[in-house]
Amino acid sequence: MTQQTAPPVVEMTGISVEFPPVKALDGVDFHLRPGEIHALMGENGAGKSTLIKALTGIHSPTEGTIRVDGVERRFTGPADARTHGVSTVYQEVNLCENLTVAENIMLGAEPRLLGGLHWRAMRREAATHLKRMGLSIDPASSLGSHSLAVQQLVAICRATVGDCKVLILDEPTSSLDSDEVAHLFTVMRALRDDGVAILFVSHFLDQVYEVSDRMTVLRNGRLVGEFVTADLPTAELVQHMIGRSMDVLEAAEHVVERAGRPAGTTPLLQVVGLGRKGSVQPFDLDLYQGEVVGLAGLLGSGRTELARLLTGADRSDAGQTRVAGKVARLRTPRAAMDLGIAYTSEDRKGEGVVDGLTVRENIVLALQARRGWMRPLPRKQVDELVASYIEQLGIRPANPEALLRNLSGGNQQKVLLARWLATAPQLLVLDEPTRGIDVGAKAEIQKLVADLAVDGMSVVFISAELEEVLRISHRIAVMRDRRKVAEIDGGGATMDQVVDLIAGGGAA
Amino acid sequence: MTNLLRHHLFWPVAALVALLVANTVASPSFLAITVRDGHLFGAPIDILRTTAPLLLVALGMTLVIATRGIDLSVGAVVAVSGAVALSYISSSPDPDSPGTVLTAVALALALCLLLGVWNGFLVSVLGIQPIIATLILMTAGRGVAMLITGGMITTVNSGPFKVLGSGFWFGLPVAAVLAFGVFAVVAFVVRRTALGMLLEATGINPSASRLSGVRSKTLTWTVYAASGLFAGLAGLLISADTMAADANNAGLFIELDAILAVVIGGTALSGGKFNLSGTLVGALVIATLERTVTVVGISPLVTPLFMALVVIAVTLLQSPRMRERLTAATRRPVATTPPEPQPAARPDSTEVKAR
Amino acid sequence: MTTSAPARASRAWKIPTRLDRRYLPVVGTFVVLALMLVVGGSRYDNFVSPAVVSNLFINNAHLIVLAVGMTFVILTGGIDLSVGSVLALSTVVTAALLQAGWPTAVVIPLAVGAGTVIGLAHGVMVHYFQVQPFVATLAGMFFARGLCFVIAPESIAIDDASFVSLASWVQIFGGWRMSSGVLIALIVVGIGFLVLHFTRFGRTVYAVGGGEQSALLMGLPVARTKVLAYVVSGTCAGLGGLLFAMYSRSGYSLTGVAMELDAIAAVVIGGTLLTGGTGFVLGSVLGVLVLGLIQTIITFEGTLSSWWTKIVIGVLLLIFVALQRVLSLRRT
Amino acid sequence: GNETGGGGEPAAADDGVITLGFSQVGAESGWRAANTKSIQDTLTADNGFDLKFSDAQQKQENQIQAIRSYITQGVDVIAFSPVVETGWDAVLQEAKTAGIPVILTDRAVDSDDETLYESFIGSDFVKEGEMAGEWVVEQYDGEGYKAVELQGTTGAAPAIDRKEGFESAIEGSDVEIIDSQTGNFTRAEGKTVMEGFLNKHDDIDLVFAHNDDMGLGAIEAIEAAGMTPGEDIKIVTIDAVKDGMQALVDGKINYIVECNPLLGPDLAEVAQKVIAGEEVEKRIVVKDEAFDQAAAEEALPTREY
Ligand SMILES: Nc1ncnc2c1ncn2[C@@H]1O[C@H](COP(=O)(O)OP(=O)(O)OP(=O)(O)O)[C@@H](O)[C@H]1O
Ligand SMILES: Nc1ncnc2c1ncn2[C@@H]1O[C@H](COP(=O)(O)OP(=O)(O)OP(=O)(O)O)[C@@H](O)[C@H]1O
Ligand SMILES: [Mg+2]
Ligand SMILES: [Mg+2]
Repeated sequence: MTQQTAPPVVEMTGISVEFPPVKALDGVDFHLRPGEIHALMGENGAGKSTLIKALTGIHSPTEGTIRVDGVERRFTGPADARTHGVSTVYQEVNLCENLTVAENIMLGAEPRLLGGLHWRAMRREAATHLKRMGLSIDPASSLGSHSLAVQQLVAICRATVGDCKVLILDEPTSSLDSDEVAHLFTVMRALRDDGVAILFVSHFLDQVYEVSDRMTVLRNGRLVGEFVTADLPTAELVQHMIGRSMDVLEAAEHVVERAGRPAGTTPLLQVVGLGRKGSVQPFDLDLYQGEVVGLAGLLGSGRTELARLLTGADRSDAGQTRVAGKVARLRTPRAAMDLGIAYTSEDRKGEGVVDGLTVRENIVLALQARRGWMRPLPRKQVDELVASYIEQLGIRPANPEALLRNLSGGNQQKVLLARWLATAPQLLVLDEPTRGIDVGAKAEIQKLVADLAVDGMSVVFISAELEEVLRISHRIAVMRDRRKVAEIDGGGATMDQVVDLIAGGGAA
Repeated sequence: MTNLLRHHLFWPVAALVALLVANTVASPSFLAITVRDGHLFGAPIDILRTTAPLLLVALGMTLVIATRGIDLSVGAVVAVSGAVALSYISSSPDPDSPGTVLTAVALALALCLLLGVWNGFLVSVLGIQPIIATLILMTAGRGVAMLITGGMITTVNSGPFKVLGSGFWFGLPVAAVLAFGVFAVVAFVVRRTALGMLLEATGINPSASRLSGVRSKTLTWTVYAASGLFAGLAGLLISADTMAADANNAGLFIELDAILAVVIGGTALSGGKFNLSGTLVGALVIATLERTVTVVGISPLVTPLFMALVVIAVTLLQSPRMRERLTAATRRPVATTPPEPQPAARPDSTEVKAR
Repeated sequence: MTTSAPARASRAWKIPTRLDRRYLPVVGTFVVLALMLVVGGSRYDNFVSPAVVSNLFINNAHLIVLAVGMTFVILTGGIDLSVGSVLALSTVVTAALLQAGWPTAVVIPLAVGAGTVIGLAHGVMVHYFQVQPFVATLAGMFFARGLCFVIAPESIAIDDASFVSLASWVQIFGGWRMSSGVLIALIVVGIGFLVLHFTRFGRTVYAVGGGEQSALLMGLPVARTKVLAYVVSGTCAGLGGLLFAMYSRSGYSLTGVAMELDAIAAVVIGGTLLTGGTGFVLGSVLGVLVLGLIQTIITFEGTLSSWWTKIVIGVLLLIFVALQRVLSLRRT
Repeated sequence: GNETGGGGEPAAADDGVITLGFSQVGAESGWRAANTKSIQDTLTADNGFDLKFSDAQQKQENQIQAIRSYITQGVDVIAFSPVVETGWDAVLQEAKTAGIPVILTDRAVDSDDETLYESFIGSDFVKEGEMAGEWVVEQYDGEGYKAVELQGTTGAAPAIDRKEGFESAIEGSDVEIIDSQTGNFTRAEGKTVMEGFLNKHDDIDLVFAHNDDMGLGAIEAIEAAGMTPGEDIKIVTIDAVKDGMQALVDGKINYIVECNPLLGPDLAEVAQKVIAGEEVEKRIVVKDEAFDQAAAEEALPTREY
């Protein structure tokens, strides 16, 4: 399928991008041919997003040339790139929540009537685009009312509107579940067959192998090489990415002690009939100390909502919560925190990072908030804490004073995780904690979660990646249609069993 | 050179220096400070004294702005404060007793704190947009001040109160000592405790802060209360300056001056990172600018035009775009070393299993 | 797994689309406005009469135009503090040029154009130099006011025949009166509405307010839109000045002091968020009417001293904002 | 009576009570407050008036609106102190059409059509400036006095007129204005501007302030600079509010030209005459006195404002 002979539609040579003092890209070459799906691989902070931004004119390279269709170009920005057929979906969802879905998709290529916008036609066209992506949401609804995953799909819809020669997808699948991913891949293949060149970034190696024809690997801002996917074994790819051999790669399979939960003791958290109108149907849930409970479900099945009720991020309007046997009212995140319950939101940009603060400040934020403003953490302690997390999670740049907004997406996620780990909670609710995190770090985080559980922390783990949930959980609660439909033991569960439950075939 | 140019206070300080130079050119003895009766005298001392109320108001404003808010009511609070204090003193049988004055001051400050709390309530509890929430008090507050004074200018003769306006401590004007002292204490508290960081977090991303357990509402409430209190103190200084409470004109447009001071000092109105030293310089720039208009002898007809040009010049020079230009012009070539060392130990594990 | 799509679909469509949440603040404003009319009508004779309502529009035509322009700027997440001064400048330019004998047909575009130019300068400062809108337009405010003084510190009467005849055009139908100013203002509102809702520029204004970075990454023309928003506001301020000159038949350098606050208040009362991205022109018009109505109530009350006037305005504003807040909060 | 029906014809004062709608500029100064008080205290029910009062907050549009509203309410007489001199033709024409007589107080309107209003009661700002200037010339001509001027709010009619009057009066003498800056009619700004003057010049002999408040501010500045106001630097102001008179008595101010805010009685008289159909003078200049120290001592005890 790959047209080896076709001249590249995008040809980048010797690209360097600097954010003094960091050199994010150093003399990188990159070629993208029409009719191929090209994966761009690398660890968090390797420079993938930067390369994309250099291409589309958001960052201007200090060196190097960019040719599109054989013509040397420096785009002035995404708008300019788009008019030359280069459409991009950036790493964070970059859409306008205040506009409708239809507008988000069609704005810039909107159908017109008498010189003005033709709203009806716009909605109609948007609906067809949505359908192609397998989404059946109301185009007239406002984007903000949809979950992040839906927004991500809408962003992809937007990129495919109009005629694009080059489609760039920076981690489009990070919050999609397998269903949506499959759909997306169908769309991508169809586009490829129409001759569109697709650049694809993902940290899911299986996805990369499934869909890409060729890959370029970056490490530390430098080019490692370009490979044909079929010819590159996974192990070698990982070695290229992280720069060392994988001898020590242990199967992450058994990171979790699968010993059954300590029976008989009172649950750390006991929830009875907790629910909220319009969000989650009342559910029961018990959480024991040292236990990892996974939440499985489809996109929009209500996992996030459930997590938010557990942690006081949203107020419940029914039911009761007991923490360590005592009735607790989790009306605010703060109240939950005081009881040792922590929550990392899936919405990294909106509810996670405080992007104008430094890495150090972001890490100590929750801890400091709990201590109150009058008792500042001693500087020395802060520095030690921060340094240890930077090392433990491999946050890069390893500079505590870097502004968070200048970190790569994956590294931001790590900082968030560090923020919550620093508070040493009794119960940690992780909503998509591995979103956008590279393979190495992901395994590290899984291991960390397992270790924490061994040390007695309870964890609620939500991930779009079912396999991850299966691997890590002692117990899995399955959600469907905003209802908790089943609870199964993680040890014995198989993939098929869970998938069955999720889709509604199993016992409800 | 580059570092100096890039420093966030470079342009505000440069503006201040330029203004002082302009003044000295127009009036060579401008910078001269003389000692009389053990007190310092001279234009720079005058400027310190006139900066005092503005500095206090700008201090509160900086904190409010850090949380993404704005406080338009400070001018009205200034008026209320003066009106309350002077009305109390003038109606008391013994305006010259320190007790009377202390009571008056306490009364005024308590009321202003209350007004600040009111603003905070509207913003943080009712969730009204700050500009409108404080607009309410901006309008009504001045009415209250006028109600207290009956629309007339209340004048008092009270020795202890006059100290606030024209007394000296340590050779320096009391107003300046007070304002700079309060400023220093607040700056110290904000930066030495975690308050500053929590305020910034609230201003940058309120929902993330909430989820991190920051008591954003309480913080927001606190800064408005503080702003009210500082404005109240400023009101006392202003009324003590002329020993008169002018409900109509005291603190008129001081909110704009304060916001301008904050912005000149490099704090963004969009909230988040704030910069108290910048605010200090900003307040000095504005007070000096006002003095410059007189000393250089700019006709009142062109004064606003002159002010506009200075503000435009300072803000343009300070703008990110200009900074880039300037630093680009002076930048040394960047070292081509790799960004940072590899993290020491990196567990080489991955999940490569197919689904 | 194919079951999931239809299942999801049914859920998505089930959510009742009674009243879009976005309209709630505007509806809230409208309800409170109606409430105020009813209360006023029961309290004062003659309050709810065609004459009073017509006057509400006639007296506030200029403010309506300002509010329309301000809506554009605030929707992009900016603010324009200069409108009061630019309005004054426009009245002064109009009056001074007419006094100098220039023909009306030349003076009008010049007066409006002065606003446009200042708006353009704001746009350039805000976008290209990344000066904060508050400061850029504050400087613009001083600048325009300064220019007024330079042109003419004292007030200038307008007695140019053609201008006066234009200004005094009034249409009367059964107690209702419509002046040329109101007509122009309504046309501006109409244009503002159409532009915001039926042009790409208009939608981009919303997009920029929703997230400038996002809009940029979506490939929308952010620069042009932002600059243009200030140009629109400046032009509206110029036009507002023209209307004010028609209304007062004079030009005066101290006109419109703090009028920007009225305009901002009107826009915000009308349900537009200062952070940008949400709001409607029609809401802003309602906001102006609310402010005008407060003023009318003050006049009808007839016994308020100067200070009680201020206090009552504040209290009415408070009641208003709180009510509107309560009404638009009852959503989920 | 308190007729509110229909607008149109003014309800004649058949019950003997005159309904008078008064639109005040605002409450920007103590002078204005005294002016308002005088009107409110005079036009009482006891005196046969039903006063409708509104404060325009220094906005012409509010004032026009108030006048329109008075027309709709059908008051007997409209009186107002215009915010600005120009721009009243349209609304005054409306009042005229409705048959409601209009009386101006304090400030004039600039209109070619004098029939739009019945009478204008108020001081002559130019004259005030002249009186101040004449006194200065009379006292200090020949001594080469250097004067500084504290102007009122830029663009405001009293500021423009008083400046003009003062300048014309000192023309030909050797009194020289070496600097002039606005103090916005307030004490605080009067003080800061005076401080600036004192930094800049060391040969100031005289301060001419457009109102007492700025003069009082200047006194503070002069005292703070270690000089004696009234002696080292002479001070001449306009207004004659109580605080100013006190300073004059204390010798800190040398001369004050009165600007009388007590327009209530005059207004009441004119309104009654107009309703009764009597002829009134188009221009009633309120008698402004001028005070030196001796006169002030005499007047101070009975000073109302
Ligand atoms: N605006 C910026 N200012 C400063 N440094 C930046 C900026 N943007 C990126 N960097 C730095 O450039 C490097 C490359 O970042 P980039 O976002 O390209 O990584 P990435 O490969 O996309 O990683 P991820 O997988 O986490 O998304 C990082 O070290 C990052 O800190
Ligand atoms: N395909 C869809 N059609 C309609 N609405 C959807 C769809 N997917 C998600 N939603 C919306 O998403 C929200 C629920 O998502 P939520 O985040 O709670 O679920 P989740 O199980 O956590 O899924 P996610 O994997 O996105 O985190 C609801 O507002 C729902 O209306
Ligand atoms: Mg990236
Ligand atoms: Mg979720």
